Amino acid sequence: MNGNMVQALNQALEQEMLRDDRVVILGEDVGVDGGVFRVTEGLLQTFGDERVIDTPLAESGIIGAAIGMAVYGLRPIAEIQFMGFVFPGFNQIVSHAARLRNRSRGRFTVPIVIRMPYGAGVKALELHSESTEALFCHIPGLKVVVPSSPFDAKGLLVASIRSGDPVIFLEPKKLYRAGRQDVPDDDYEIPLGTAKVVREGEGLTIICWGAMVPQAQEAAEAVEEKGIFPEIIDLRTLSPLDHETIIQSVQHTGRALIVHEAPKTCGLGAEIAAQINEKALLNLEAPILRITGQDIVVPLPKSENYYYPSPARIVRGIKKTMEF
Amino acid sequence: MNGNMVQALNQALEQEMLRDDRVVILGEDVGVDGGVFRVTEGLLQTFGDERVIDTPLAESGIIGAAIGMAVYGLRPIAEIQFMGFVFPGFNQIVSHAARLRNRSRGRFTVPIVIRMPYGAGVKALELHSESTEALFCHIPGLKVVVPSSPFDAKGLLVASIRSGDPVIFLEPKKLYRAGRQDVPDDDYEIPLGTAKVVREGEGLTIICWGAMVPQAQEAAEAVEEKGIFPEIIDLRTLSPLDHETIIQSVQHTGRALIVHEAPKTCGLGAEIAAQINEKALLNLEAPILRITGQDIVVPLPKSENYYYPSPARIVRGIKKTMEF
Amino acid sequence: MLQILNEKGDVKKDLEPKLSKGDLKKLYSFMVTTRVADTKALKLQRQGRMGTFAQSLGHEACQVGSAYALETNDWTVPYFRDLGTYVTLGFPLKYWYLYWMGNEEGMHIPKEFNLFTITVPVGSQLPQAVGLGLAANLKKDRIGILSTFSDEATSTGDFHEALNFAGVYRTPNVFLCYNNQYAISMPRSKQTASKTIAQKATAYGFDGVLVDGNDVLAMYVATQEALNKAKNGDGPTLIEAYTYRRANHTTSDDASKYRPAEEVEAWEKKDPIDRFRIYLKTKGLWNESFEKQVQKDAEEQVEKEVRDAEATPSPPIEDLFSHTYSDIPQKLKEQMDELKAGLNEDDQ
Amino acid sequence: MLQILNEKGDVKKDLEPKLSKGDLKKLYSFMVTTRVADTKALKLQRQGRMGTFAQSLGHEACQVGSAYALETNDWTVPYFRDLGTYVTLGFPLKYWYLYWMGNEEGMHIPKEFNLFTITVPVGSQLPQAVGLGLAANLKKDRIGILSTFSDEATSTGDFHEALNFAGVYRTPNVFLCYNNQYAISMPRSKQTASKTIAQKATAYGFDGVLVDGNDVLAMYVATQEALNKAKNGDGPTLIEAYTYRRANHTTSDDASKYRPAEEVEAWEKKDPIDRFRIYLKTKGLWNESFEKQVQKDAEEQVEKEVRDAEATPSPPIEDLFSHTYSDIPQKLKEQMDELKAGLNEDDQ
Ligand SMILES: Cc1ncc(C[n+]2csc(CCOP(=O)(O)OP(=O)(O)O)c2C)c(N)n1
Ligand SMILES: Cc1ncc(C[n+]2csc(CCOP(=O)(O)OP(=O)(O)O)c2C)c(N)n1
Ligand SMILES: [Mg+2]
Ligand SMILES: [Mg+2]
Repeated sequence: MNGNMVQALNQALEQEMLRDDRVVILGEDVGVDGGVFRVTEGLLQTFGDERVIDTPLAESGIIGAAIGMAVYGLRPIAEIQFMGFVFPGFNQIVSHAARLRNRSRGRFTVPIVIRMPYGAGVKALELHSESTEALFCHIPGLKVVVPSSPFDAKGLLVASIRSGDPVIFLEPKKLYRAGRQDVPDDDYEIPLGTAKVVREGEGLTIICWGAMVPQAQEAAEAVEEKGIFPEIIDLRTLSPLDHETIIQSVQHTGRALIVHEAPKTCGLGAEIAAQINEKALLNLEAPILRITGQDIVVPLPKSENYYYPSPARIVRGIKKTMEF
Repeated sequence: MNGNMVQALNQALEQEMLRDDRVVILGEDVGVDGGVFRVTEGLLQTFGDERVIDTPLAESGIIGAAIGMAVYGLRPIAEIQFMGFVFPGFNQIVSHAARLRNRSRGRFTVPIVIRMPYGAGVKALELHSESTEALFCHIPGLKVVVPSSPFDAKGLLVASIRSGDPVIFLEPKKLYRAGRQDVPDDDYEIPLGTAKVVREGEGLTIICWGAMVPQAQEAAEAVEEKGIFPEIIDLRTLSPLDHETIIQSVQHTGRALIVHEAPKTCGLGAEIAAQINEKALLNLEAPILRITGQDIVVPLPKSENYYYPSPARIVRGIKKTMEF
Repeated sequence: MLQILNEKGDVKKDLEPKLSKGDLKKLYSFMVTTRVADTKALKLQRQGRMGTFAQSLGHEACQVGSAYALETNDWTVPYFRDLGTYVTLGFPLKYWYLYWMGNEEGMHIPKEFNLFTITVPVGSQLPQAVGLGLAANLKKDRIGILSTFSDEATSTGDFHEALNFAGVYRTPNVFLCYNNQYAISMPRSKQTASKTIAQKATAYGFDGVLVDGNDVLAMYVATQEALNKAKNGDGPTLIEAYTYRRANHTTSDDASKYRPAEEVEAWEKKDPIDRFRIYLKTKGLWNESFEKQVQKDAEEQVEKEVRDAEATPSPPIEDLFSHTYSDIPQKLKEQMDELKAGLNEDDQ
Repeated sequence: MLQILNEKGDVKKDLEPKLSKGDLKKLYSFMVTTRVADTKALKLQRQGRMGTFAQSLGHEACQVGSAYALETNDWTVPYFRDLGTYVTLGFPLKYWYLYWMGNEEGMHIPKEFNLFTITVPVGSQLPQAVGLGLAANLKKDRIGILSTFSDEATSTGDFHEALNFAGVYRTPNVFLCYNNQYAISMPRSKQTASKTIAQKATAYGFDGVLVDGNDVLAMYVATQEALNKAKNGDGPTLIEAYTYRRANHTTSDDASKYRPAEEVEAWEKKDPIDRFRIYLKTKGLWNESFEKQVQKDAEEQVEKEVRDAEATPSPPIEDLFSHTYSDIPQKLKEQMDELKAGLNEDDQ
C-alpha cells in the first residue's frame, strides 16, 4: 500500500485483529464513527461490536476495562481521543496497568496498547495539542512509542500490540496525513526499544521523535550550506530508551541537540541530556542544548507557532552548539 | 515551640487560619480524625466544619472543589492522604489548577495548596511510598515545594498558602517525627524558589531534597575521614528551581551528585543534570551522577531498603564521582 | 417531563410563568440572536475565518431559558456548547468569537460576569462548580450556581464525585444537563442504561427533574425553581433538558455518518424558536415587523462583534508568558527572551 | 432489607436456602477460621511480626456468605479487607500473611484461583472487574464476577464509570458493597446523601438490593441470585451488605477518636457468627464438641500458614527487577547490577 499514517495504522489494526482474535478495540467513537481521526475506520463493520467497542466518555473506565480484559487474556487497544484527555484515566495507567505484572509476580500481565493522537501544530483547541510523554516515561512498567512515518507507524503498532507490556502509543497528529509512503502489506514489526539514525552526519547529533523529526530534517538541510551536517536520531521508542544508539552517535559527533515539543522542564530531553552527560562527558565539545516548547500551556492556534519548535529555532540551536 | 515536623505544620495551618479567614482545609479524615498523620489535629475544633471539611473519598472531587473555592476567593488547602492517591485527581491539577490563571487571562487564580505525605522508608503498604514530584515539575503553572526540617516546613507552608499559585506541597513522612527543632512561634515565610546550602564544602555538590537531605548529610559525614567535604544543597522548592544556587555551587566545586528517591528515569535529577550540563559544562571534572530509586515500583517493606537510597549508596556515588 | 409549551405552541395555562411582555420579547430575541450568531460562526468557519467550534443549533431554548433565570450574583459554569447562555448573560460576543478564532484575547472574562471559563475536558468543571457552592455557603452568600453540560458528561467520574459532594454539603448548585441525544457519534441510549438522566439524582439524595429542553418557558421555570431552592438552602437539583443536537458535533464532524437524516428532520419540527413564536403570536406579542426588528438587531449586533473580533490582534508575546504564575519565574523570562531574540533574527 | 436469620438466630422459613448439612457446617467453619486468622494477624502485628493491615472482624458473614456462592470458573475481585473471602475460596493463607508482612512473596496468586490482586486505591478495581466481564461476554464464557468494596468506594469516580459501563454492556458483574458504616473516620451518613447505597443502581439501569450483611444465609442467597442472573445474561447487580466495621480501620488507626464505644457494642450484639451458631443449634448441627473441633482445626490451619509464612525468606533481588516488564531492559539490568555490587561492597 502507498498511504499516509492513518491508513498505515488502520491496516496494522485490521491485520492484527484478523491474525489474533484476542485483539479488541475500545474507546470513544471508535466504532460507528471510525474514530475522530478515522484510524479505526471500517473495523466495526468487519469485526462487530464485541471487538470494536464504542464506549461512553470515561477515560478511567476505558483504561480500567482494558486492563481487566487483558487480565482475562485479551489484547485490548484503547483509544484516547486526544492525549490531553488521558488524565482522568492516569490513575488506571500508573497505579494498575504499569504495576499489575509486578503486583501479581507475573501472574497477571497487561498487554494493552493505549493509542492517542498527541502534539501541536494543527491549530487545535486547548488541551488538543499536548505532548506529555515524559510523564509516562517516568513510570516503571510502561513502554512509550512514537512513530514518525507511515512505515514505522505500522511496524511499531504491530510490535506494540504483540508486546507483553502496556504500551503508550503516541500518534503525532500533525503527521497523520502529512505524506504518503510505501507501506508493505505484509506483516512486519519494528522492535520496541530501537532508535533509528534517519540521517547520518558529523559534528552534531540531533535527537528527536514524532512530529519533530521532519522539523529537524528541515533544519539539517538548512544548515548544509554552512557546512554543517548533523546526524539525526529518531528515537521511535521513548521508554525504554535506546541508550546505545544515542551514546554511540554522540561519542562520534561530540555534540548533541535534543528537540521536543513538550515543555522544557523535566521533559524527556532532560533525561537524554543527563545520560549523555553521564556516559559521554569526555566526548562533549559543547553543552547539550534542548530546543523545546516553553514552560507554558500550548497557546491557542493564532499564537501556537511561538510555542512550536520551528526549523528556524532548531537552526539557531544548531548554530549555538556548533559555535560554542 | 520545640517540635517535630507534624507540629510545625500544624502550627503553620492554625496560625494562617487565624490570620486569614479565607484559608480552609478539606480532605479525607482531616476533621474529626485530625488527619491520618495528625497534621490537622485540633483544627476542626477551633475553626468548625465549614473551614475544616471532612470529605468523601474522591480525589478529583476534593481538588476540583478546592479549585472552585479558590476561584470564589478562598485559599483552600487540600490534603491528599498519601501521594500515591493523587492520581485520581491528576486531571484537576494538570488541566485546571495549573491552567486557570492562563485560561482566564488572570481573571481567575488558583491559590490552593495540595498537601501530601510522600516518600518511602517507613515500611508502608503499596502505593503509600511514592515520590512522583517530577510529574508535577513538568507541568507549567504549578509550584512544587518540599521541606526537610520542622523549621523549613512551617516557613515553606506559610509561603505556599500565601502564594498566588497552586502549590504541590510534599511532606516527607519519614521526617514527620524524625526530630525536633526550635520553630519560632512568630509568623515567618521561607520564600518559594530559594534553595539552601545546608552544608558548605568543596570538590563536590550534592543536590537533594526532603527525606534525602539527612541521608546525604550522613553520607557527607562518612566521607570526611577520606578528606572529602561535599557541599549539600537542599532544594526546598522543586519548581521553579533555584538554578542560580545550583549552578554557582557546581561552578565552585566542579562536581555534582544528585540524590532522589523517585525512580531514576525522567526524575527531577535528570532536569538538574541537564541544566548543569548546559550552564556549567566547562566546570565539570566528572560526570554528574544520580543516586536514585531504581526504575521499579517501591517494593513492599521487607525489600524496601534495596530501593531506598542509603547513605552507603550515596557514599559509593561520592567516591565514584571523586575518583573519575 | 415538564412541558409548558408543546410542539404546536399550545400553552399549559396553569404552569405558565408570570413573565412581563418585555421579558417574553427578550427571551425571543435572545434565542434569535443565538441562532444568528451561531449561523454566522458557521459561515466564518467555512470561510477559514474561525476554527473548529461546536454549534448550538437547537439548544436555544435550554440555553436561553435557563440563563434567563439567573440573577446578577449567581454564577454560571458553562461548557463548550453554550452560545445562548453567553447571549442571555449579555456577555460581549466579541470574546466568544475571538476564543473560537484561536485568539488568546478571547480568554478574557470581564470582571462584571460571574462566569467561569470554558472547560474542555468533559465533566471536569462540575467539581469546581461545587467548590463555588461550598465557598458561597461558607461566606453565607445567597446565590445559586448554574452549571451546564450535556448527556455524555454524566458518564464521567467527575460528574459523580461532584454531585455526591453537592448532596452531602447541600451546596446551592443547579446541574443542568442538555440531553441532546448524542455525544459525537454515541447515542444517548448507549451511554447509560439509566432510563432517564434525571433519575441519576436518586444516587445523590436530591431531586432530578426532566424538562422539555425545547420549551423555553419550561426551561425558565424549572431553572428558576431550582435556583430558588438552592438559595433557600434546600440543596442542589439535577435538571435534564430533553433536546437534540441538530448540527454536527463540531465543524470537524460529519453526523451523517452515524445518524439518519429523518431523525434530524423530526427534531427540526420541534424547533424551540418556532414554538415560542406561535406562543408570542397567540399572546399578540409577535408580528412581522417585530420579527424583522429582532432579526435586524441580532444581525447588527453579531456583525459588530465579529468586526471587533477580527480587528483584535493576537496578544503580544509577553502575554503568553505572564499568566502562568503570579510572577514570571527566571526560566520563563529566559525562554521568552530567547523566543524574541530568535524572532528578531528571523526577521532580519 | 433481605434478612433470613435475624439477630436472635430466628429463620424466615420461606427464604431459607436449600443447603446441605455439610454446606452449613462449612459456612460456620469458614467464618470461625476467618475470625481466628484475623485475631492471629492482630496479635502478630502487635508483636511486630506483621505490618499494618485491615481487620475483617464483623465482616465474616458478608465475606464468607458471598464467596460461598462462587463457582470454580467465577472470578473474584477483592479489596483490602476481605480475609473471609480468601478463606472461603481456599486460598493459601500463607500468601495473605506474607503480603501483610511486607514480603513480596505474598504477591503470588496461584494459577488455580480466579482471584484478582489486592487493589490499594479505593474503587479503582471496579472498572477492571467490568473489563473481566466484557471479556467473558466476548468469549461467551458463562461466568460471574464478584467484586467487593466498602461504602466509601461508592464516592469515587471509578465506581460510577464502572457501574455505568456494566449497565450499558450488561456485563456479568456482581458489585458487592460491604456497607460497614465507616470509611476510616467518616461515617456512612456523611459520605453520601443517598438514603441507601443499593438505590445508587437506579442511575445505571440495573437492580440494587439491600441485604443484612451479618446474615450469612441472606448474603449467600443474594449473591447466588445475582451471580445466576449474571450468568443468564440478565446483567449486573449491586448488593449492599449492611454491616459494621467493628475493629479500627487498620492497625494504625484509633477508632475511639471518632465513634462512641456504645455504637461498637451495639453491633457486637449482632455478631454474625453467634447468630449462625444459634441457627445451627436449632437445626441440631451444633454442639460443644463440634465447636471445639472447628476452633481447633481453624487454629491449626492458621498456625501452620503463619509458620510457613514466617519461614519464607524475602525473594532474591532479581525478583524485584524481573516483573516490571516482560523482559528486563538494559537500564534495569544496570541498576540491578549496581545494587548487587554495592551490597557486596558493603558486606566487605
Ligand atoms: C475528558 C474528555 N474526553 C474526551 C473529550 C472529547 N470530546 C469532546 S466533546 C465529546 C462528546 C461530548 O458529548 P456531550 O457531553 O453529550 O456533549 P455534546 O457534544 O452533546 O454537547 C468528546 C468525546 C473531551 N473533551 N474530554
Ligand atoms: C484513592 C484512595 N484514596 C485514599 C485512600 C486511603 N484510604 C484507605 S482506606 C480508606 C477508607 C476506605 O473506606 P471504605 O471504602 O468504606 O472501606 P473500609 O475501610 O470501610 O473497609 C482511605 C481513605 C486510598 N486507599 N485510596
Ligand atoms: Mg450530548
Ligand atoms: Mg467502609
